[in-house]
Amino acid sequence: RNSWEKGKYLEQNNARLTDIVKRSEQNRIARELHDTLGQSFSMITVKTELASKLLAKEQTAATQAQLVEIEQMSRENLQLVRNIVRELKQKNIAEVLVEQVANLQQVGIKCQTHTEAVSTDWPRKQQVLFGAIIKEAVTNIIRHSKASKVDMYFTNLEDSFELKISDNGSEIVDNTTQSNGIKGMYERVAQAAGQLTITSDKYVTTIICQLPMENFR
Amino acid sequence: RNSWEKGKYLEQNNARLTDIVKRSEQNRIARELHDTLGQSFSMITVKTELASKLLAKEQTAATQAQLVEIEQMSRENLQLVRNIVRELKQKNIAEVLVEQVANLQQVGIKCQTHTEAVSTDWPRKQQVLFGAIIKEAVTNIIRHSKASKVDMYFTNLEDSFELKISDNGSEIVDNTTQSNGIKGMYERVAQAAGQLTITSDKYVTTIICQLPMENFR
Amino acid sequence: MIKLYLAEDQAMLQSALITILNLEEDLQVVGSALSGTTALNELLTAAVDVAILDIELPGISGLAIADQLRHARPDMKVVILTTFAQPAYFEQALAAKVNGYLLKDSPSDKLIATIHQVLEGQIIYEPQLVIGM
Ligand SMILES: Nc1ncnc2c1ncn2[C@@H]1O[C@H](COP(=O)(O)OP(=O)(O)OP(=O)(O)O)[C@@H](O)[C@H]1O
Ligand SMILES: Nc1ncnc2c1ncn2[C@@H]1O[C@H](COP(=O)(O)OP(=O)(O)OP(=O)(O)O)[C@@H](O)[C@H]1O
Ligand SMILES: [K+]
Ligand SMILES: [Mg+2]
Ligand SMILES: [Mg+2]
Ligand SMILES: [Mg+2]
Repeated sequence: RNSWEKGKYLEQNNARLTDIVKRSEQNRIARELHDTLGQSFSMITVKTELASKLLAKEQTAATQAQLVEIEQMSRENLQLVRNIVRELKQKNIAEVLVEQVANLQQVGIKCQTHTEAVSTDWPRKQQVLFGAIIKEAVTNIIRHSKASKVDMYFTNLEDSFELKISDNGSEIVDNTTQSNGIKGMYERVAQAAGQLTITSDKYVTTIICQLPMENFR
Repeated sequence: RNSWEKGKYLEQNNARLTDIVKRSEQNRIARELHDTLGQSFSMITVKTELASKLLAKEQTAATQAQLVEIEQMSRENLQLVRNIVRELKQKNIAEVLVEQVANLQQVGIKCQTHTEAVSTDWPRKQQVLFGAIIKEAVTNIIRHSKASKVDMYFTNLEDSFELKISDNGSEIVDNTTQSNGIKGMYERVAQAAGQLTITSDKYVTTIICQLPMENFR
Repeated sequence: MIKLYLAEDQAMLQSALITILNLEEDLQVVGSALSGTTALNELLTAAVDVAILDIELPGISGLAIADQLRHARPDMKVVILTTFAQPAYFEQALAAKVNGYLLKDSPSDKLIATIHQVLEGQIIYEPQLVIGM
């Protein structure tokens, strides 16, 4: 096998892997549905049958006990469905940008993203957090900054992903206010073992957020 | 806004839309889980509570009737979970290729794909069918063709997607055998309103499959 | 006797809830509908103390019904039942000033307690639904 072929082969394989990684989320959901919900429906079916039989034998107390357990199981499973749905609905970077760039446009603030495309391969968990940061940052820029222009930079670092948001507003970030927006950002980034830095003067305010890459399960 | 900026803006927006389309699948799953499983767990919960209350009031026949319905509902839902899981697990083109290229390699048949990357944007339904065709074609090549090399071509046509699989085997496709592999391919492609053509001589066997594009919901 | 009306498009859930509520000595379901359109029509003139409405109904949503009843029937209390928390629904529920907002799988004793509480003028919102997401 010559080297051209080998290079080509590796390249194809990498592209495929990226694509599969994107679907790993879907497989995780399938596994979870199968292992948890599937199990519990089987269980509910069996327990309901049991309750019927107990009832036929006039064992009222035992029937009642089964019913209590079935009810609880069903309620827990509904909670699980809720969690899965919520997780599925969390927005990735592209989705948040569609919304937030439109918000900026409406108030006449220009927004330019730089190498946004690299972010499409970032894992879901990181994208969701970056999305939340973009949302809060843009809300703040609209409310507080007096900026006319925002730039967002997406970068792959050695073992982390970086998002930088700069606005050219004359207002300065007031770190002394006890509001929740920026505090919440710091907290969520810290929880994800990432770093958040905000620098601000009367010409520019910059938020830099780095989140560690992680191995997929 | 100058034209460079406008071009850049449109380009960014398109990339975002592609990314969101990829996620529409995930939203579809969320909706389905929400509409089906969520509803039925609420129902089971409420009906179980009702059974408890009826039992407490010694309305045995009415309790029994509730139990029968709960059991049936739970059984139906288990089936539903199974269907959702099966759908989630269907393989896309990249996933099938990882498996099938490895199978070819194991028996010493080289495989080269051409513009495979265009297929990553094809809708899920088409990818699943193309994946099934690749799987059957590769199985046949390994079992029947005597080929040393396979080429696969992925192409966007005007209003359809095309997959072409060529092997350099000396064996000729026998259309008279009543085996299921090729028959199944023809049937599934016809169902999807696509076209399948197989040509074969003692130098090369070629399968061409075209599937219509469809609008996303 | 407290008169109740129930709008719920899943027939089986509707009949289970009706039976549960009717088992209470001071409650009586005096009317029910499987569609939003029917529910609104009947509720505009019905003698009902508390209307219990599902959100997703054919025709007109439970929240839209609540919004109309607020003007047309200020005397009537409205309790909304839903399977899932959705921020948009929560905002609409607030805007329609509904008296109660509960999950469908809340224990029925909670629903029964809520019926009594809204009649005393309280506003009862399931905490899980308030968080938004
Ligand atoms: N881009 C910005 N430019 C200038 N000032 C900012 C910017 N972002 C935030 N600030 C200042 O920092 C303060 C804290 O922001 P933070 O987001 O924590 O709170 P908030 O936006 O006031 O309220 P909320 O809790 O609703 O987010 C703001 O009140 C504002 O004074
Ligand atoms: N790539 C190929 N090169 C040469 N002959 C082929 C090739 N693919 C299929 N054939 C011939 O066509 C016949 C029909 O193929 P088909 O896939 O329908 O059946 P099968 O592989 O024999 O059995 P199965 O039902 O398990 O797939 C094969 O038996 C073989 O003779
Ligand atoms: K500034
Ligand atoms: Mg803020
Ligand atoms: Mg075959
Ligand atoms: Mg409904």
